[in-house]
Amino acid sequence: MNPNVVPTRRRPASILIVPFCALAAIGPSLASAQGTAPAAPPAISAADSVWLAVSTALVLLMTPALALFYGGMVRRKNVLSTMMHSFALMGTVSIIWLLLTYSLAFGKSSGFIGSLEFALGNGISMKASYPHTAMTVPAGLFMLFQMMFAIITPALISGAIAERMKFGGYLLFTSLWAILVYAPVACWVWNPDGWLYKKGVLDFAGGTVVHLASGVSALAACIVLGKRKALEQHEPVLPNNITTTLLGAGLLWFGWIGFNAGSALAMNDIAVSAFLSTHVAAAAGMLGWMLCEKLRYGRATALGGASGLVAGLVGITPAAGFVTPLSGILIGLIAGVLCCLAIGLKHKLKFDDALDVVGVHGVGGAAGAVLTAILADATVNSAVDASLKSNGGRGGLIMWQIIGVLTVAAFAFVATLILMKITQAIVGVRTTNDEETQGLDLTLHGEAGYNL
Amino acid sequence: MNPNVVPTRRRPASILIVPFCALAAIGPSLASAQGTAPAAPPAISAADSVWLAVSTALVLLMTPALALFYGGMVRRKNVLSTMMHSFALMGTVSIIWLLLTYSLAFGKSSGFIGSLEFALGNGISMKASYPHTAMTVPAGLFMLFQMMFAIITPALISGAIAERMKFGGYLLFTSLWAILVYAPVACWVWNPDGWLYKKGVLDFAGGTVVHLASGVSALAACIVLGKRKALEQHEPVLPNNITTTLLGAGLLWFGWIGFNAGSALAMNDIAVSAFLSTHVAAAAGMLGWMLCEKLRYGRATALGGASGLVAGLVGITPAAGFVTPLSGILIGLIAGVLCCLAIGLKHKLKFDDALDVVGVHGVGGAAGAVLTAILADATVNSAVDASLKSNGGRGGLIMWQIIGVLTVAAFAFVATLILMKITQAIVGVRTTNDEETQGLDLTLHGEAGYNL
Amino acid sequence: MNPNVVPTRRRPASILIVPFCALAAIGPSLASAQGTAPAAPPAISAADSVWLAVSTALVLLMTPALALFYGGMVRRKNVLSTMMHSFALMGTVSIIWLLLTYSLAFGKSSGFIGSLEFALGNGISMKASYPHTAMTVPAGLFMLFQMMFAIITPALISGAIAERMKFGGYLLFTSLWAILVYAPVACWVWNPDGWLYKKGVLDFAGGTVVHLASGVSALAACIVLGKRKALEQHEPVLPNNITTTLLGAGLLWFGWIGFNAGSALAMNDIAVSAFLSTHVAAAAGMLGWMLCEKLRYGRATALGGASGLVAGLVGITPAAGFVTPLSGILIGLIAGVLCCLAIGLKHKLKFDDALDVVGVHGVGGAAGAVLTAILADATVNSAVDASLKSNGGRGGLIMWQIIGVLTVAAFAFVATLILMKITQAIVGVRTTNDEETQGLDLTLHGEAGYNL
Amino acid sequence: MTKIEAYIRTHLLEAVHHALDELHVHGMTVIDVRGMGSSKGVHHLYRGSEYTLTLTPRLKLEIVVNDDQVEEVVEAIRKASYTGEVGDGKILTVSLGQVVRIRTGEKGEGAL
Amino acid sequence: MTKIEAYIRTHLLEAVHHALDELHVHGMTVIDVRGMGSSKGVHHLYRGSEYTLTLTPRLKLEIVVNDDQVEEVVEAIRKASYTGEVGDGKILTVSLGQVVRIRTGEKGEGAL
Amino acid sequence: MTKIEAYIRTHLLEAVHHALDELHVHGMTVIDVRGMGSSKGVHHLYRGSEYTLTLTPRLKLEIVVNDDQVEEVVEAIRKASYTGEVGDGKILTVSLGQVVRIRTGEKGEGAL
Ligand SMILES: Nc1ncnc2c1ncn2[C@@H]1O[C@H](COP(=O)(O)OP(=O)(O)O)[C@@H](O)[C@H]1O
Ligand SMILES: Nc1ncnc2c1ncn2[C@@H]1O[C@H](COP(=O)(O)OP(=O)(O)O)[C@@H](O)[C@H]1O
Ligand SMILES: Nc1ncnc2c1ncn2[C@@H]1O[C@H](COP(=O)(O)OP(=O)(O)O)[C@@H](O)[C@H]1O
Repeated sequence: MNPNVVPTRRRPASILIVPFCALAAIGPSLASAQGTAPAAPPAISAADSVWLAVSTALVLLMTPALALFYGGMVRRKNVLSTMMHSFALMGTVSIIWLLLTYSLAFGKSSGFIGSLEFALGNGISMKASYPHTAMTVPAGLFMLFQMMFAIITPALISGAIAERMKFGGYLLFTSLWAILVYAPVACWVWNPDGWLYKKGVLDFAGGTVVHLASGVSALAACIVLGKRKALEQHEPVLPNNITTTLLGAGLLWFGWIGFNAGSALAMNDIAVSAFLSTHVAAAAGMLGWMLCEKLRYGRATALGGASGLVAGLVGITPAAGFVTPLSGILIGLIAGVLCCLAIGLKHKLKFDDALDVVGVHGVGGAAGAVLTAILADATVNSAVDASLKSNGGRGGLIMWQIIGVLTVAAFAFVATLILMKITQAIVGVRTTNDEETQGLDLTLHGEAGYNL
Repeated sequence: MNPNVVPTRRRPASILIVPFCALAAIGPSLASAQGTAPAAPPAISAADSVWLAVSTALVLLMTPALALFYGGMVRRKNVLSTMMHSFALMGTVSIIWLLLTYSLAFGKSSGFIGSLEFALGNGISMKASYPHTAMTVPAGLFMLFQMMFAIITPALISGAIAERMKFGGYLLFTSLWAILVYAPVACWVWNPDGWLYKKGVLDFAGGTVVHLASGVSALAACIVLGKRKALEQHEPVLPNNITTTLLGAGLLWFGWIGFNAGSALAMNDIAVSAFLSTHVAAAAGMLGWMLCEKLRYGRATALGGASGLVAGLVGITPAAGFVTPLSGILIGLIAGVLCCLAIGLKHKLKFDDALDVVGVHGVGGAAGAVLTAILADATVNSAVDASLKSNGGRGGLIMWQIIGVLTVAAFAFVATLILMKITQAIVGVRTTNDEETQGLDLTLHGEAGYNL
Repeated sequence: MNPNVVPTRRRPASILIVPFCALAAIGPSLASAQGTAPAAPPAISAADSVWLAVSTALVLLMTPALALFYGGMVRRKNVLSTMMHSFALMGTVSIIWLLLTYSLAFGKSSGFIGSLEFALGNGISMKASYPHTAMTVPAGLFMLFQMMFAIITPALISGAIAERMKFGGYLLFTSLWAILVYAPVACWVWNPDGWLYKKGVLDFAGGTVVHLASGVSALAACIVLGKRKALEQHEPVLPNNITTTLLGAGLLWFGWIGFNAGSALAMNDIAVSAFLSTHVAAAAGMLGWMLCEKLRYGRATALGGASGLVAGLVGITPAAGFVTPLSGILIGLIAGVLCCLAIGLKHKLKFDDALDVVGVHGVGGAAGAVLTAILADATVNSAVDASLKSNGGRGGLIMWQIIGVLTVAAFAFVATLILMKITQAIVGVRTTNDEETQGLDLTLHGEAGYNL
Repeated sequence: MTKIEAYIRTHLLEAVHHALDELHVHGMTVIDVRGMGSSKGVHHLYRGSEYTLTLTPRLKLEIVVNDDQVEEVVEAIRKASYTGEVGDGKILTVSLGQVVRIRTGEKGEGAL
Repeated sequence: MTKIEAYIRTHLLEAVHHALDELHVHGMTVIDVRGMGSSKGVHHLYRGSEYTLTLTPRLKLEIVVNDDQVEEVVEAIRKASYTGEVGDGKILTVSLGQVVRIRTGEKGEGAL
Repeated sequence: MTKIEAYIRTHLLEAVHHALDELHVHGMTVIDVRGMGSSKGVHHLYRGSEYTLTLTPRLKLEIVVNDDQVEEVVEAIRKASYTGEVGDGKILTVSLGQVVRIRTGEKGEGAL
């Protein structure tokens, strides 16, 4: 199958739709010329590069934002250890990505894992674009943008294992996960040679790669880790500082603009559509969750609002550049309500998903992926058209999207179980009862979050 | 009167001044051609679009920033309810704007209210520019940018009614306000068909539409709501966390760059001027307020510094793209000192404007609007020249600017009184004494902000 | 020596490398034409201007971020006074820079201090570029970008004098320092007429001008000021809120992208290289510091991680646009470990550098400057090539870089001693014992940071 | 000398303070506490997990007075901290051995 | 009437609470305190400066009971707050003068 | 057994701690309190609203000692927490019924 007609989240930015700047600069003639001759890579666009650089910075900010979002929800004695779970990965995964996993994800590939062509940062140009798909931005910038996704994805898992995991074990596990789970999944879905990518599976900004993968892995991780003592003893577990969580949620919303609209990899109509649908989905997600709380518990909470906007953002992530604004509202609303209900599962099924990663990112990510297949609109993004064709219509697309969800979920779940067991064997994963009661901040890090 | 010579805050970005990118790309010839033939809309500029997208993200961040700014100033028992007042509007107003109020504000208009041409998001192109004025950015992006203004404006009011308003009543009131007050005022001042706009009233980024309207409405709202019990009983009302307020102020300053410089709707000399005058006005506002405190109370406070920089930003908002840097310093200084004195009014006039929305946004907005007419400089922005001409000189401009201020103030005040009364009748506006003493966080939302 | 071949951190952005947008727009022909005829200033690029405007906003945010980073580390009774030290300079230095010091730093110069050509903001164009070097951005924007550096540099010093300096004395000292230390040093290193600049000294984004100068000045300042009573009485000095410090660190990382990648003054391969090396250096710095702690104290701390990422960013600042990603990792790692060890000096040498400005910015800045000379790579930035040539090879470059470090350090140290003494004589520098024990927030500002 | 201890509602501190002023009692120490008793406690809701915290915020007042003042002070506190709703709290008296004023070393009555 | 005061480990509050319930003792006031005693204290590490804080977080419980209940309540608290590790804390009893219930003005036993 | 209670200035804790060490008194409980007395209170200024908070931060110390130690301990605390400025605080003694060490069940003197 000719890669040039493979539907992608990337091509629209570069070929099917001609960047404005090129338009303004070179005029329709050459523009259409590009449209017809994708062989010749399009020129690097400074404007598109600026947009991607800004988006990269925005996604970079999301990991500290996640640290705040999670940090506010745990008990005060674990606030720093929880925040460290996010910050530390900005250290480890950044290095791992540059040296190895970028190549495993985006290097020339058989479809399952990338080659080592870019290992140690080799052959990543700061001037020319990524060689395997047509883009209007330098490869080095594309690699940086993708790096930020690679950082936050394992960090999302940390919410599930909060308040009871050894720091060393956490670092080892997340490093293994970044290499053996994230890189392959990113390759399948986003590498132009990826097998799911070739099936025309649609994932605009990471509903499957980021949210579903982390959400399912979170389930596996907290099953291996077991419940916190406090839960067994039915002690109340109160969030230490919800204002911190609200701040985190606000910064996540801000950063998510880069996450989704930046995934157009150019400043064009796709980017604008993604921005708009992302924003209204977050809005609808917040309202959906608060409504759900109001009906179930008689009151809407601030924590619920913050959780709902994140749920909406999770839901829209795979769909952002493929759907109309009204579909964005619908997706956000569904995600908000669904996740509000889904977080109840852990009580029924008795697993200790401390900060509801499974309920929000697992369920929200899966729902978003399926809704993308249902609502993706060719008038918004011609890639949808190509994807529908190559899958023989809507039914086929939905089916393949579901297959994508199931494969990624199954792989992430099993792989995480194994990696957690390996970590357990090597350095251990669970803190002692004493550490847990005294709090991880003082016992693992020798610090108190607050000395007020 | 020929709209093509109407002075506007928008045209400079698109016609009178040719975007750099176009310049660099197409050269002076076509550029001046554009200048003479506005009939043909200028090409979309990727660079201008990137700038507006970034600015939109920055203004988006201002509402969470406001939540922090306000949240730190209330008593700890109301911190979440206060923050919710800002966050919740990111949910409600975003949806309302897309479905209805964008069209009411920017749809084809008789001058007082826009048509429904864009209702439900219809006819908002992600590729082509806004049809009724020449712009170099896609209409969808312009709509998103304006959405952020529509969100934060009613959120500003929440500072006045803090610590004693029912959440349901707040949501109903702000929704009505967004439709029946914000949309019309935005139409008058910013819609190319708006009656004040046609009079050449200058409001670069919202001194009248955003700050004056919200500040005056805040007065009406807190009059209807009445005083907090704590004030009647002369209990001390201490801000729970000024570090949170400082963080909010810092993020507001950051976001305000997008608010003002982004209002050039392009990256050009107007945008740079707006950025510069905005920044120095914030600086001067901070110094002005702190100086005022030092002289009156013998000490400058951190809360005063934070309040002063916001006052400076409020003052410069209508003037940003029209004045020289030195005028920016002057406006900021005046706004800082003036607002520092104005917040005393509430004690004299005995209304309970909890977080000084009237003193800062009402007074600062009005002062800024008038100072804009006095200091607007044609060498900075040729739109000023046109505006002076169409008003028969400086005197006329000042007069019309004052008329603009008075009309908007009168309308916002009366309309808010009515909407608050309606809300009172339907769902009620004031919490019970018990809720007020226990705190709204626990009684309305079932949460405590801090469990430290 | 012909300025056109002088290696600069600026030229690559504008001449040696042709901005993408120009490329895309005007094609190679004119591009190379520019390369050969620098006499004709390159056209302003909208895309480059957007990148610089965004970078300016990012650097603007770094000062509030610093307020949080420092604020969290002091005792609760001094949190506001510490945060004010950063915020207040956003007021004073912004005005001073526009009116005076920009001209002293970047005006036509004999090599040691700039002329008054731009004083009072005169002759700073919002349309045309800075006259003395070829740039593709408006002079007004360049001035704003540089302003943010001028603000944060003295603010960095405040960490050393925290918890015991008079507010009035602080404002006077920092104002004098901004004029008499920052402006000259910036002129030497960054003004195209600067004597160090002409020697080909490499400082991409301020390792010498910002970090070394502030770090050394911090030492002089805290020597004059003396130790806090708490240290003499061996009371434990506990950070009041490390979550605030982590938030600050996260925002600093985010803002530093603008600081370093923005210093390319255009969106091109230099900017992308700078972005990448900056990011991985921060990552490596965090890991380096935590490793150092783990080995020395048996545990890695959150505060250590936050300190380490800042150390890595300090180390990479002079090198960002000159080195490969792998060198970036190396520099970050070295800076992280080195600073972790260097902060012990104050205990040995018995000076009270409250928040380790000397250990992190002084030592890290010096190390970064030297490492830049060692690792600068001509394949990354052709300016390095020119610099090596003009210095007769690597050895000469390293020697001149060390000379630069020593001169700046000596000047900053002596000048700061004098300015602190002058301040002491005029308004005094040290607070009373009573103010120190009660806390500066209540005694100097009449506020409490927290009323929880 | 006697120490009067009272557990009261947080928002009634000002009122008690005022009542004591009228008796010219100017010395008092206030402690933030959490208390339970006949009242039901407060509901918290975090992501669907509902907790009823039986311990609710209260203030503990400690007031050292001369024995002859005990009656009037106890009565004044009772009046000022009374609402009639469940949760008003208790007042206790503890008789003290000695009382010393740090600044002067005065003992007994002189220490107040 | 007697006031029982106990210094206990923070995480054992729930257990003591439970033990009191079984004795139908529903009134208690809890105070966040820091305590030192035989236990060594906790190490803090901030940028290379190590501190050993001898004062560690503890809870102080205050429970007013009728004299006949003192023994069983003290015993119940002791059992519930026992771990056997150094740092378990102490239980004290203080005999009270009078006890008044603010809501009703009842004195003595009726006040509980 | 006796419980010594002292209201002192927050920054003098270290000094008192040190003084107690010298008497080999290692058990103490510290409580953050707010107190008022002869001292004027502290001025707060928020956006032009000035408040004088009569209640200022203090520490309450509770130290259980054997009766024979009371005098020296009270004196040691007094010396260590003395500044001579208004606001130094008070020291009280309360005689206890029984004292139990939770870890061992020891009663009386053995409990310390
Ligand atoms: N037996 C007790 N011991 C210690 N404190 C008590 C006791 N009973 C009540 N309190 C304190 O008094 C407060 C109010 O008591 P509660 O019984 O709820 O009110 P009421 O006296 O109106 O029935 C409680 O929150 C607690 O702090
Ligand atoms: N003499 C004392 N006076 C007041 N409080 C004490 C005294 N001794 C112990 N405490 C309190 O009891 C807690 C535990 O006491 P500690 O002596 O450490 O345990 P243990 O009784 O098992 O030896 C301390 O943290 C402190 O709060
Ligand atoms: N009568 C009292 N009852 C309870 N606490 C008191 C009393 N008098 C003083 N205190 C406590 O002692 C502290 C200092 O007392 P104060 O009278 O201000 O100092 P001085 O004893 O030097 O006059 C107060 O802040 C308060 O905590």
